[in-house]
Amino acid sequence: MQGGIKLRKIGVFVCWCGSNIAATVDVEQVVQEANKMSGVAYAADYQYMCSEIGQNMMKDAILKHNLDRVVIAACSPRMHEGTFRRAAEESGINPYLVEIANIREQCSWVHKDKKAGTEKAIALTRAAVAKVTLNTELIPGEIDVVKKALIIGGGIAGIQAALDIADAGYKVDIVEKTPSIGGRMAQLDKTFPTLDCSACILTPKMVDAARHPNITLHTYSEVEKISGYVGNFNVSIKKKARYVDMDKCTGCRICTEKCPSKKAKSEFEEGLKNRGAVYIPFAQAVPNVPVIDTDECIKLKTGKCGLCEKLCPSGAIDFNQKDEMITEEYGAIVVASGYDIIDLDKFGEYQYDHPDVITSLEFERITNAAGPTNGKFVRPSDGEKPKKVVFVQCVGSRDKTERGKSYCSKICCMYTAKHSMLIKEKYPDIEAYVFYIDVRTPGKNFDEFQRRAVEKYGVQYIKGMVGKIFPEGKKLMVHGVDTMSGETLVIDADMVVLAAATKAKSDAVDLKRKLNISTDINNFFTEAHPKLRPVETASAGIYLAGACQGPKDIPETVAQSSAAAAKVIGLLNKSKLVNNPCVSAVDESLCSGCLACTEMCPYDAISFKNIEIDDHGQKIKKVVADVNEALCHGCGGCTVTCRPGAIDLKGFTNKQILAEVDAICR
Amino acid sequence: MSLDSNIANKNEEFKPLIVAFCCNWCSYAGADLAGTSRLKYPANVKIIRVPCSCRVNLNFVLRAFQHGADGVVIAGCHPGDCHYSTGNYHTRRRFSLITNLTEYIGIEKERFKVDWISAAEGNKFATVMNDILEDVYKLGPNKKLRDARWKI
Amino acid sequence: MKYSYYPGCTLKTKAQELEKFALDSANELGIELIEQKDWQCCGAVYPMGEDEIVTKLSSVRSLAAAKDRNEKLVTLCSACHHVIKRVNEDMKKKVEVREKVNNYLQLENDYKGEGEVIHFLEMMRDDFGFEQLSKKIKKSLNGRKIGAYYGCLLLRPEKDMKFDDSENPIIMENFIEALGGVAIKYPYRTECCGGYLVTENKSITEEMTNNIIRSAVMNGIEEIVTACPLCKYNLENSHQAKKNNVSVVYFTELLAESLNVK
Amino acid sequence: MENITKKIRAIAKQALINKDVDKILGWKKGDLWSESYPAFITKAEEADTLIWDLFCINNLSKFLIKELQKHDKIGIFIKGCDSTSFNQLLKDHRINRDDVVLYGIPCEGMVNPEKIKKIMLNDRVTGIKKSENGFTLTSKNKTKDVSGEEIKYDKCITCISPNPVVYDELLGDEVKNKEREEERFKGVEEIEAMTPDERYEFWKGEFQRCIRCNACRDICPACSCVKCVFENQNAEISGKAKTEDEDSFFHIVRAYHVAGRCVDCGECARVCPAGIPLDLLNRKIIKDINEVYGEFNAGFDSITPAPLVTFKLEDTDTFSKQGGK
Amino acid sequence: MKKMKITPDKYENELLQIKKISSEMVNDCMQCGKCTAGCPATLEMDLLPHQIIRYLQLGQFHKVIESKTIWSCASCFTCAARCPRGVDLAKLMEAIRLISLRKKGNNRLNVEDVSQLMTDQKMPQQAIVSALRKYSK
Repeated sequence: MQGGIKLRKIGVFVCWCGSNIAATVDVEQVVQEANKMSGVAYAADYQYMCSEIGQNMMKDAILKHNLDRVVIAACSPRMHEGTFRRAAEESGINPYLVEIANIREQCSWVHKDKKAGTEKAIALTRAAVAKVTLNTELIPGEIDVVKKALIIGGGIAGIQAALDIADAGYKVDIVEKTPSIGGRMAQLDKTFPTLDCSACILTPKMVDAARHPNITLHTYSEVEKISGYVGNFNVSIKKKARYVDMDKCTGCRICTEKCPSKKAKSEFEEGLKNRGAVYIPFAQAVPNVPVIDTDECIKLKTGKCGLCEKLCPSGAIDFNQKDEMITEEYGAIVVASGYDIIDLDKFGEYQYDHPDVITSLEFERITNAAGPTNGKFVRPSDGEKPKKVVFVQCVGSRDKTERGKSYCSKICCMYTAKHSMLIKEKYPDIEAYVFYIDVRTPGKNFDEFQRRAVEKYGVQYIKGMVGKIFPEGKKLMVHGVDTMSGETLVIDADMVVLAAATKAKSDAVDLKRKLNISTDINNFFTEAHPKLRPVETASAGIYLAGACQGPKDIPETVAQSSAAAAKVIGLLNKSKLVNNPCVSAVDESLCSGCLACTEMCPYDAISFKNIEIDDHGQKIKKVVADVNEALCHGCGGCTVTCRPGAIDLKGFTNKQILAEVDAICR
Repeated sequence: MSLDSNIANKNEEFKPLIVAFCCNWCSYAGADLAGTSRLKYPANVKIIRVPCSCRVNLNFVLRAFQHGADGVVIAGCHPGDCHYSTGNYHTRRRFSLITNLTEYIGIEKERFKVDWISAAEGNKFATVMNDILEDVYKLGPNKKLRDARWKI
Repeated sequence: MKYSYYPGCTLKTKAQELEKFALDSANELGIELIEQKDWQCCGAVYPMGEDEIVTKLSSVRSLAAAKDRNEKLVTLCSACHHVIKRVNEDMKKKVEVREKVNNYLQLENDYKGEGEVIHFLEMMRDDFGFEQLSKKIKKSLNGRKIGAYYGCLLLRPEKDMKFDDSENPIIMENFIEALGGVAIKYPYRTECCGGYLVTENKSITEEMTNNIIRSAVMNGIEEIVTACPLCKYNLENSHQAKKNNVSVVYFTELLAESLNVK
Repeated sequence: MENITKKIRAIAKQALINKDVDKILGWKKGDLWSESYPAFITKAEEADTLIWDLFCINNLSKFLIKELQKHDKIGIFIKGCDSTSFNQLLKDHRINRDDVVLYGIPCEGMVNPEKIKKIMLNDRVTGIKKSENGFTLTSKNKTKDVSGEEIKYDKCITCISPNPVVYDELLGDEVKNKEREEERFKGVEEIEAMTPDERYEFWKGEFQRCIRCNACRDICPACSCVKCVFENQNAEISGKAKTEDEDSFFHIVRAYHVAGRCVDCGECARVCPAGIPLDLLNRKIIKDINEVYGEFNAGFDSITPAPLVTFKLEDTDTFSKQGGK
Repeated sequence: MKKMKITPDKYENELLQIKKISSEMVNDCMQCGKCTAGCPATLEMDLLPHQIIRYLQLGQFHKVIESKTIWSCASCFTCAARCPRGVDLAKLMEAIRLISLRKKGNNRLNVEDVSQLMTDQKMPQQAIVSALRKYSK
């Protein structure tokens, strides 16, 4: 089958991975068999090939037996392909002359029977040898990097990342869907575990972001379309019509006060308060410029009114504004789109439709000095101060059923402790009860914080759940259980606070499609590696920050944002990027110019060109396909549309794959 | 769940060979996950890594059957999740026709499966593999399209 | 509109009014409810044991019979509805049950859960329409304060019964309003009345029913409607009901009343 | 038909005289009354050899590829199936529309000499005439009336494009020749009805007779590669051994390579010396495309993208029970 | 209080049977107590619903089979409807009852006692049939 190929000098290195492989695979036998394979000049095994020693052993062998190709039979190439390619390169072999046989994840770990396992390991090694025999040296091409980053989402995650990148001297654009940056954190009252005021630490950052010469804010805007590739993303951004001229507006707020339409529920106040059709979401909003809500504005709906236009001293109101589409080039993208909380209408037993049953986020607003109650802690129903407040944790969290989310929302234990303490701090006479399944407080000073609620403030923690809440007159009869004492109990509460589960943004899937990155079953974006590449996505040049990747508290979010920023800076810092050399190539002598490949290519990486070829003395003009290596991502789809096999994928050629098939079928 | 045991007593001499073409980003990762979570599936399954399910050429499949495969699986990302954004949509069309064509030629559909396995679906990977083996055991060794000369 | 109709044991004896009012009203509304030939008792409680087959046969017979006439199967009694509905779900979802049952029954063609069983209320809501119903009213309940009592069997488990939101249902309330009554929601309307526990230990059911009635009374309810003979029995016997003379009637009685066929 | 023949000759003459074209592709009479061959003429005086009769079965379009390498402008007479072929070649960028002048001829279907032989066994037919409801076959000593269906090519009986879909000039009036279009997939359905093993045995039997002469490939307007993959050593699939698997391999791949491109002109099956019903493979794929991805007729135009280079997000599939996701 | 002895395999068969009859996994339960909190019939239970599962998790089958709880369960499915782990406690209760009832002479209600139940003129058939199904085999 390897007709015409001059004999290679292939080295095969089989890894024990301690007992991970060796327990199910007879490593020595694999080595023996490898030695018999055609082209193999040297074979050896070692406990940990990925270790320093292991790699050196390989390098030495390469030099000693002047090997020209290498096969590593070890863990998944997704683990250490890079490692071994580098090692090979260091000993003078083109990194693409290395192949990995995956005999751990796809062999030793999934099989029990040693005999079968060994046979399979040999087959996989044979396949890798057959493939590497046909490998050719590949030299990556180079791409320029646009020295500018895009941040999707203007919450604390986005702001932090933007500031870090901007401080490093690179241009950054923040695209924020809502009229102001600030995100969830702006809604919070105090922050754990220090109880310092959220606004006090966030607003300065918001202002910095707005003032920073390297940062451009696109608020009330959304990412429409993303094309291109690492270093050269092409993004179209839709700037929704504000109907207020950003440059003219002085933020005097006359319009927002005088607007006659007051029906709309304030998103920022979690619906606890109404806002005008023209509004600024909250006092410290950045930019401090109102927007007009098209669904609410009387002028835009009926053509009448236009009061704001008349009143505006700077003539900033402009009803003729239209949505605007801009396109920008970016070298890197950070996704920081944040999270939501689940809606509770499926949890009827908690009576969320009762005004005095609120979510923790609503609680944040109610205790907030700038909130709908001006910081007075009162019941939404009658404005009276509650005497007994019951907190229920894990409402929808750790819930495997279709009602909830199977994961732990992570922040609830801490903010519930915070809430109970805030109450006790202000009004020691209020009784606070917390129903919990487990209290989870890993993190610096976290457990101390939660214990303080119990020990210092006497918050009553009850290990158990609430079965149902029975509204009775002004009271909320909370039927629960204390699993510790094994007693059922009823609390006649005045207010109930539900720690609703966090969830991925509803448009996460949409965004994932645009960015062409992946999400997990809960629609949180997935990182490239759970431990080793926590802020990268599988798509080069796209990074993750904050709760869009999974539930996170503020410290973690900020940490991840700075990490993502560091990655971006590292990327933008490069003068050129090397691209994946495993791209498609056209054999012009075979190409018939049917150009089917150009039609299927997902990246429009294939175009055509006219060439003249010499066919037995006579010049023949013809059209052939032409691959742009910078655009080609190497999916290989074109190779299948090509009937004569004129277009082939480097690193995964038809020959190589057929060779693998043959080897496996032996 | 593992078939190892009941396969053993199903058929001693017949050791079926399943060739699985897995896309690097979802299904191959899914196979790795099956490994890291120590799920069991028979060793008869051998995986070939391709960048995308749309890289899989009809020729590869036919060659596998020619040279001794009793079953072939092509696994890619779920439609909509392709790492190359639209690659697997093409896989879906191509192999809708191809599986029908090979069936029309007489290759049982049970022997030739296409499925979507995400990087998170280690379980599904194991199940798909165990299922096709189950079916192939029922069908017995594949003699169709077999290259009589292909022996070691 | 034409349906197969499954009465159940109690409707032929202690709860005849539940049936009578239903059939008269249906007749008035031009709905044809054809009682199934030789139906058998559903067994009153759904056999939860995975290995119980025989106790599911009678339900399947009725389901299959209705399917063969390709009519929906309509029930009145909550218990019957609960049992037949869940057995039907088993026949759809559980291969083992399906095979065993069919082996027993040897119907000419196997039953695979293709049939549909709906409760009289669902029929009114989904097929006839409460909108439509309200137009047909001759004698409105004008403003009577009525509390719906659902009990367990119609609602839970939601994924099988698919009757309404099991924590916060509204079908009966809508029904009452359609008849011109004022439907009052009270938190205990989905709580259990104790059911068959009454035969084992009256004190438990007493406590359970008292909670329910108290809650209803507290919300200014004068009469309670239900779809279940056992619920009716338990509620009526509760000390609270007697004390506050709260009447408990079948929902069909209200219907008949407002259609003037009572 | 005679008048069409007259027109053909007139047109050809003029075109060559006026140097509108350098060459004309048409048909001329063969040695037998029941044979007509492709004719390539460059001189006006040759024009009178051109004919149009019941035996102009050859699909001329594919000749354009080679001819256009030698000549700048070519005139060609095309039937319905030739015209769809022409469009397919355009779509594959194998020819240039501007280099060709198309003279379209509506076609009522061609006659299959084999069928005639069968009907009038050992009684040499000397001629055929159209009669009001069919044809009249004449031999030395007798005549026989037959229906069109009895003697036309099967592929013509179920033809879906009797009239040219693209032309510069149309000779004669459009015809309705949709005798039994609905039966187009009958053969396919018969095979689908078999068990897998029966199907395999059937095709094995057919493929065994293949002598790998490549006639099917050479005639096919969808098989227009400069160098076929089976000639491409590098592809490593160019096994030519006379074995069951190699034959099947060739025919499956051939069928798939014309998937979404086959105009169903049926020439492959007609020219196969071994009489392998290749069109049953092509038509299976056409049938599946129509059923799964919506009606598509290759060659009806030259722009609609082929089903296999496009997709819809909501596409279903044929391999998973749910169909799709 | 006596110390509890944990002997996992002691009631292996019974536990297996429970699993077979109910097809529920006791280890899915994370002891949040929601079943108990919502149970309307705890009044005369000696073990609370979540404790039933807990004892099953600990293999203490005897404690469960002897408890009054299983006979105080009204099969109202409230627990099952609200369990965040999707455990159907009602089914588990049923399984335990069945194991008890299927032992010879373990009927709690015998057909002869029915007449005495019927003395209450209003008592609906439904109640009798249910009781027979629940308390006898």
